[in-house]
Amino acid sequence: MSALAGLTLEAQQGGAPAPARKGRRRTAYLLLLPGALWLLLFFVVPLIQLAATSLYDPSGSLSTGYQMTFAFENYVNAVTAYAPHLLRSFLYAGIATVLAFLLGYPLAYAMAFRAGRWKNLMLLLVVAPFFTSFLVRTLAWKSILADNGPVVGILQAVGLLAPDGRLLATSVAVVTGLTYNFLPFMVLPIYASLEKLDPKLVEAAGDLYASPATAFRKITLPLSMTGVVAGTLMTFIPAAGDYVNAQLLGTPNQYMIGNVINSSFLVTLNFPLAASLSFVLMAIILLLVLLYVRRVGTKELV
Amino acid sequence: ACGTPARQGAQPGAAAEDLSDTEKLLNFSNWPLYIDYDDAEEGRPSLEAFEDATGITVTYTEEINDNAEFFGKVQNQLSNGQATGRDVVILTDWMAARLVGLGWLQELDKANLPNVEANLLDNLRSPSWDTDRSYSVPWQSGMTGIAYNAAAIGEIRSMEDLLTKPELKGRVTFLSEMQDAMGLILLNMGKNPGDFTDADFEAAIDRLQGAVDAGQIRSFTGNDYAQDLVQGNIVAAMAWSGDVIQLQFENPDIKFIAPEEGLMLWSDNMLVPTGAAHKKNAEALMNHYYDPAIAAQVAAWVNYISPVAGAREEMEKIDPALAENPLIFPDEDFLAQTNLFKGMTEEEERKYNELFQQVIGA
Amino acid sequence: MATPRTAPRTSYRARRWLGRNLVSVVAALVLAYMLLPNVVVAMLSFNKPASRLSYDFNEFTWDNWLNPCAAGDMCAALGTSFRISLVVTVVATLLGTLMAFAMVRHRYRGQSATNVLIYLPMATPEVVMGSSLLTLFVAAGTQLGAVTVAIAHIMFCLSFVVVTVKARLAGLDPRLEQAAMDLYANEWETFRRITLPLVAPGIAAAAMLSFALSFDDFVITNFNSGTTVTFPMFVWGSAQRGVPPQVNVVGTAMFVIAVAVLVLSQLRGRRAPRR
Amino acid sequence: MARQSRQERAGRLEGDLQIRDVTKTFGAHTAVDDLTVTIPEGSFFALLGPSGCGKTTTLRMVAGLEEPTAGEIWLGRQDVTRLKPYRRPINTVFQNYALFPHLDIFENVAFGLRRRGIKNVRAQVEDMLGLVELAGYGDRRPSELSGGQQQRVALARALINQPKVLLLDEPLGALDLKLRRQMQIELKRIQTEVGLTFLHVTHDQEEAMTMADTIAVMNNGRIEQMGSPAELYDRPATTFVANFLGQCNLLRATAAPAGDDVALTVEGRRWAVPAARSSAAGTDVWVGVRPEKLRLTAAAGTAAPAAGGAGTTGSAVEPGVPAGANAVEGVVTDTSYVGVSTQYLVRVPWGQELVVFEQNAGVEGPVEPGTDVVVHFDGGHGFVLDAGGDGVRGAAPAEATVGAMT
Amino acid sequence: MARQSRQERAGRLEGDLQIRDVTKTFGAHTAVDDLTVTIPEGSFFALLGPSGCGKTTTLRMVAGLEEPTAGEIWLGRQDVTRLKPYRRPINTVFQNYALFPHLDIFENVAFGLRRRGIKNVRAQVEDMLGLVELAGYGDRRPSELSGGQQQRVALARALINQPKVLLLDEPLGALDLKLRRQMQIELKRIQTEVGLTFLHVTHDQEEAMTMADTIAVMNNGRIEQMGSPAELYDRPATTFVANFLGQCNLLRATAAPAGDDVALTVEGRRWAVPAARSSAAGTDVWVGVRPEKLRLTAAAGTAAPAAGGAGTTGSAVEPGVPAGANAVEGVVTDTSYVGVSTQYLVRVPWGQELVVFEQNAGVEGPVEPGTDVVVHFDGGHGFVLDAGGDGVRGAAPAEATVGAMT
Ligand SMILES: Nc1ncnc2c1ncn2[C@@H]1O[C@H](COP(=O)(O)OP(=O)(O)OP(=O)(O)O)[C@@H](O)[C@H]1O
Ligand SMILES: Nc1ncnc2c1ncn2[C@@H]1O[C@H](COP(=O)(O)OP(=O)(O)OP(=O)(O)O)[C@@H](O)[C@H]1O
Ligand SMILES: NCCCCNCCCN
Ligand SMILES: [Mg+2]
Ligand SMILES: [Mg+2]
Repeated sequence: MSALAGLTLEAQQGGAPAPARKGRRRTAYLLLLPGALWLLLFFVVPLIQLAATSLYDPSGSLSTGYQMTFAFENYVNAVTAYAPHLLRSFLYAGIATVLAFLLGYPLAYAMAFRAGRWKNLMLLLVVAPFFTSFLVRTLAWKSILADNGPVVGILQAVGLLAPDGRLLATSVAVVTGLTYNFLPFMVLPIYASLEKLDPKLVEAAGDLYASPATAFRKITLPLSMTGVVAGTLMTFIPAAGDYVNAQLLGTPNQYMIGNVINSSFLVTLNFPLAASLSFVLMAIILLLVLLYVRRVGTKELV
Repeated sequence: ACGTPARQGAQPGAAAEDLSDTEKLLNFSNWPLYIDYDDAEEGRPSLEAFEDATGITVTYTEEINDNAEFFGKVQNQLSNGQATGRDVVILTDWMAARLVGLGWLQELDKANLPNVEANLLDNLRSPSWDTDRSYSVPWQSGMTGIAYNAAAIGEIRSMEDLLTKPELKGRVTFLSEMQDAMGLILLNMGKNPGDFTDADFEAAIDRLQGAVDAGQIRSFTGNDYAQDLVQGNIVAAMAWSGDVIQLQFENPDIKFIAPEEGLMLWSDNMLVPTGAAHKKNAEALMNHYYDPAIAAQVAAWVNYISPVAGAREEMEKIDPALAENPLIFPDEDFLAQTNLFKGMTEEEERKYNELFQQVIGA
Repeated sequence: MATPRTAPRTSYRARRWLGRNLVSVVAALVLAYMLLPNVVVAMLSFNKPASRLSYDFNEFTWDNWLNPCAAGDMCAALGTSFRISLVVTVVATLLGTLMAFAMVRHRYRGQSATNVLIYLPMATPEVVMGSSLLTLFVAAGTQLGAVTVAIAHIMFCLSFVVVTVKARLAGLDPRLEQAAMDLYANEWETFRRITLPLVAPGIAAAAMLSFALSFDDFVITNFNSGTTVTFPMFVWGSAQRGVPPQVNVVGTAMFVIAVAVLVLSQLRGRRAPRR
Repeated sequence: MARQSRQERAGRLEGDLQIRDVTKTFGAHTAVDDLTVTIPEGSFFALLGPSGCGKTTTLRMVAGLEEPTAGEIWLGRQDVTRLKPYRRPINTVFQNYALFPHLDIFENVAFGLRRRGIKNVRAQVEDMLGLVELAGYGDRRPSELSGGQQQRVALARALINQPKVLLLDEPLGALDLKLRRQMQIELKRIQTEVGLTFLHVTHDQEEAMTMADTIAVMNNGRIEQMGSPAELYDRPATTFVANFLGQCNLLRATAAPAGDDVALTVEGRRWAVPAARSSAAGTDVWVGVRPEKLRLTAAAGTAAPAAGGAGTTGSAVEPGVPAGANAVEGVVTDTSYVGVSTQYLVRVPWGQELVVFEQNAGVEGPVEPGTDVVVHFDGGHGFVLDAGGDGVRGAAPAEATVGAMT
Repeated sequence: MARQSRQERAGRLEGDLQIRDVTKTFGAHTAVDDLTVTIPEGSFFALLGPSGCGKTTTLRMVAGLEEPTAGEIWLGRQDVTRLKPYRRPINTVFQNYALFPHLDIFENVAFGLRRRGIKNVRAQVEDMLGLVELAGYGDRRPSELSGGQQQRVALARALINQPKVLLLDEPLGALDLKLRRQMQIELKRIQTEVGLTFLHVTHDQEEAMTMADTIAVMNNGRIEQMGSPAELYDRPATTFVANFLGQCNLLRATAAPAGDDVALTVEGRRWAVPAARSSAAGTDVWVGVRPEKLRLTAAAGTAAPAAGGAGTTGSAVEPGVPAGANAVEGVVTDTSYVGVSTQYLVRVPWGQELVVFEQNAGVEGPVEPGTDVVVHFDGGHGFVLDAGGDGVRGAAPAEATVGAMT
């Protein structure tokens, strides 16, 4: 199960590969072949196809077909028409990521250093909800946050919410849902990196006149940074592309770019628009990730 | 990849091999709240009657929530000439027209539809997109208006209320179907949904955008507004007539009104998509539902306008009060205040949909 | 004199206790947040709803647990999901494990390209993956259905498997394998008796993860399922017309089963040393 | 009032580290058991003992990383028992160093200064790196240094804070033998140079003996004996100390007072040890003698020459055995050459094997196994302990038979 | 033809392990450099050398885990150079043991037998566990054993296969001093009992000396010297060996032949060493002498008595210095007591410090630092090496000055 905790992080460990023997290289390719082929065929090729689609004539339709016209203006049109959705996606994803970090770090920390024999149980409880369909859980949020549900009632009673205020169908609900949905992906890598941290280092910092807060800031946090980076990426990326939370817990004013891509593909059948928005989304994500990773200085990851 | 070819079916009406004679099966996709349903028995009496009479087993799926959404779901198979797994689907006129145009429907054998031939109301016999009803048989007609929860909000009378009333802010849903939503807004702006200009439409879009931006509208829904209305998450909704009358059984405070500005009228059709392997069984089903007694039975539950002549007479036997309900059996005067959305060219349809889409953001 | 002194002392003690246990308290709250929906789902699984459209707790009943398949096609969808997830788990675990072995144990040209190939899918939003695959299937004229869903799931599970197994493998001391060779085990025996058992927990974790990801996937499935209805698709569809309470039975049962399986494997692992 | 008297007591001991009646229990287990010890300012104090005896726990309490269950810890006039670690003028060199892997060497060393808000640290850090002979290594990461170098960084990182007390928890445990000996010299040099109090934990007795002014041998959470290395080695107070500190031959004997001596009967042989070197009260005793204090002489009637540099002149029963020496005859069962010296095992008539070291100072060849010899030693080198109760303690478990270890 | 002659050569050496002209390069780095050595059947052969000198690489080639870049490895009459590891009658005890964590002790030990298809393993495994004193531990997991016990399992796991050659790669490196000494005895006992060829890698010179019949000192992929422990210690062939194996005082001198002796001039002092103990051809030489071979005598005019057990009778220039001894005056700068012996540093007039060991055999107190003394030794204990070229090698880096290490 700790292997599961390491699931999102690890990779950078590498470990010195055994020296190549004759013929081993061929074995390597044989081992790689099926998986790599699968990814090439069903991930890379589709992306290329999608790239092509993004340049189709925007006036194409089912009955007329879609012509490749290298319509780069699709990108311009998509961005201008859906800039608010793009912005909102990254805003919500950003807030959700920060919240998930603020919530996830203490949980991961407690699991790594405070849980003692409860450690495995806690890990279990973080992982187990994966098995209850996230749609079911998100629908549960819908009823938890419902206008005449318990949370709203309590908040109204204590005056934190206006008598006619509500949670469902607000940004708060959407961000709550996003945070909730991706929290495990934040907790697990941070936990994995904290697990590896030698508590002696924190003691050493205390011994060298660092107060607990300073020791955390100077030692614990920097040393768990690989986990934090992995966790934030594992939260931010899917959150930025998500549409289910906005759709179930929000209103059109909360819709994110994922909603647009989804409905362009599946409802309005505007494939060029959907494709170009997909690429804009990916490009921005990659850009942000690169900036972030460079800023935080964890080169190993990307 | 140099583009994707047009998806028009090679020969309109191309039929799959009909397995009806050997497989007594039928896959029937419908909207929620669109067939008689006995809560106590947890069964659908009219459908059971059909199964008993024909020995055909019906797989009934309430999977259609919105025309466009459903189309999006099946268009891949249809455009590739593949079976969708559905033998009968129920879609609204304009969507049925699109399918006819694409050649994705199977031509019906009139010989198998004596009841339809006999009982189909005259005014429905020859729509512009399927002039001799070769591909479609009406299921029900209905109206788009306003539903609200009278216990939660004072009286609602108009689209104006829906668009602007502060008490409704964030507690009202609109329909995600462009014809429904824009039709009512055009009416609200004094335009005729059956005949308007691009400028009219754009003005209406702006009005809608304003309401969205103000946070007035909670969401754009398909048939799923019903749930939110019953659960109390919303207090008013753009809604379809029959649904609301059914919801009243759950909650008597829920009311359907014709907005002061007018109602939209539409009808839904039974269609057999290409690739469906049980056309003859489908035709048997269509014929079954054109038995006036069955039609009345359905109408008594769903409260939509039945396209079957003689249903009203049968209804008298079931529930005389319903036979007088103008939402189920509208008279000429009532129909006069209803409106049809105009038939659009493909070009117009794309343009209006795109504008609408940008407002609803999905 | 004693009274005014004890009062601040208690509050000091309380503050001190809180200061020491703040992290644990916060962690407990966060855990509660993470489990709250599951609690609601579990409660609703015992609900007899007032009507088809209602989702509020109305009346306690065992019915949903006794008749889990009474809810339309839910059980069929569940079966479809299980079948797909099992296939996905087997194929993705197999292919991913092979890749992980190649990447950790071998040197070859194009290592960084392989790495990108592994990480990029994890950095791609699901809508993009789902839609691009759909574009491909449409262009290729592939019939959408369980097969295309499985293809898609295997694709995105692969990366997770590779990363998980790689971690385990990288932590494996190569000397153990050398020791086995030294002790007369040939390559195959070394793999079977040493490498595989030692990497097995990683592979098991990867398989479990694949199953969970596949079973739970909605977005990518929604794009590529055609008329096939998986459990999440069923939930999504039924969400539009009233979720049958049996859905909550399934959600709760899956949670309980997962916990039970994990607890059992833990206990077994702990007992294993004694032969 | 109680407070007053405590401060008075403390007043007498400027800068000394005092551990007073300290007990530490973990659950049911008592790791440190009512320990009281004063470590004089400026001394090099070694804490020696088997694994698990409570050394680390003691150090951690001094550092403030663990709170005593009972008792107090004073530093000079200050009770530091409940002071947070970061408020104590005490620093620690951790086993395995605990260097911060994400900071370079410079920042590792500067860490403590920065925490205390000291601004211009460069010069001080450079000086300190010079002291530990790592000038120029400032911008490396810990992982880029060898074990010995890391060790010195850990030392520098602690020393730079000029603590009153430096705690060293097996700082050399992870180094290999050669490097370890070298670091010992280094450490001792630095201690002499900076003159602060070192409290050094080790389980390597040779290390403790070469480096410390005072050694305390701990066992089961208590101190068995404390004193200078020579005192402990020459006059161990218990069999545990005798065996733990170096090797030792222990023989069962009956004792009787005889003037300035204690007369001993060892399997019928009459031996004597000065009464001053006996701590036994009863008649049942252990006679102890270190292997290097034993001499080998060829047995009468054997042609083999006396081995070792112990060529003595004097009359004796056996030729070559000095008069008055405690002697026993035996046969050499094993001879092993270790360069500096040769180690012999000699089986005496009652089956026990004695260990004898002979420094390889002469050119004579080693005594071959099988040679009959007389083993003898000057009574002034022996010591006598009570044999009441617990038998022989402190020998390594697998050889917990009475007697010799190689 | 070449094959024929090779087989002939092999025929002469039944069961010996021969490494012939073996070279191993990793990229540009030569780890093992044209190594040739024959390890006689049944011997205990130790490979000694600093870290990175190629010991492990050599072992791995013998085990078949690495393929030589050039050269051959023969086992008796068989060329095993390209044989897979699992086809060689050779087993390895790995550093850190490499026990299979998922198998219990029994299965770990039985592993090799099972792989060779042997059916009834129980009795054999039980026997072997008995031999390493682990009877009854069969159903534990490796993680449930202590370091020393794990070590013995690793040994049992290899031994049970009755290999022709057992390779041991620093098998004791991870153990603490006490346990290590104990395991050394154990290992030696087992080797004597089972009588097979042990090829033992270590960087602990004391370990190599106590255990091995033959020691090869490796440096930079080559063997510097090979011989019995006594030979290597007494007559090192290079300064590297002199310094690597134990401690050594090396003094610069000019040499001239003088009959059976070599006449040496050390900073003006006239010394002599038997010609047989010189390997120097030129006049520029090193004179080497081990610390335990040096004697301290109080300088003329000083009251301090001679220290150590070196009480000699004989006329000399200085009182107490034997005639003909090589002597130099100096002053004691450091005295350290290590129990068994006392180590002195003596600074001689030209500044070099000599190390002197005196076994603490007598009751005389140690010579205090500051005392003027004469250091002297018998010429027969010295040795002379060529000083051409490379200076002093083999001393630990931080002390690479000529002379003493403590
Ligand atoms: N946090 C703890 N919880 C429970 N028991 C502990 C704890 N710390 C130490 N102990 C126990 O206290 C005893 C003393 O431990 P300590 O670490 O002080 O030994 P040590 O003398 O340093 O041994 P070593 O030489 O192996 O480092 C041991 O039995 C140990 O198991
Ligand atoms: N697989 C390898 N690739 C590259 N260089 C290697 C490899 N294995 C060993 N070397 C290099 O070869 C040299 C000899 O290594 P080897 O492991 O034989 O040393 P060693 O004598 O066993 O040292 P130690 O005492 O530290 O174990 C070293 O410089 C090492 O860095
Ligand atoms: N509950 C049945 C609703 C049927 C709605 N049909 C679509 C109407 C589109 N204007
Ligand atoms: Mg310790
Ligand atoms: Mg090595």
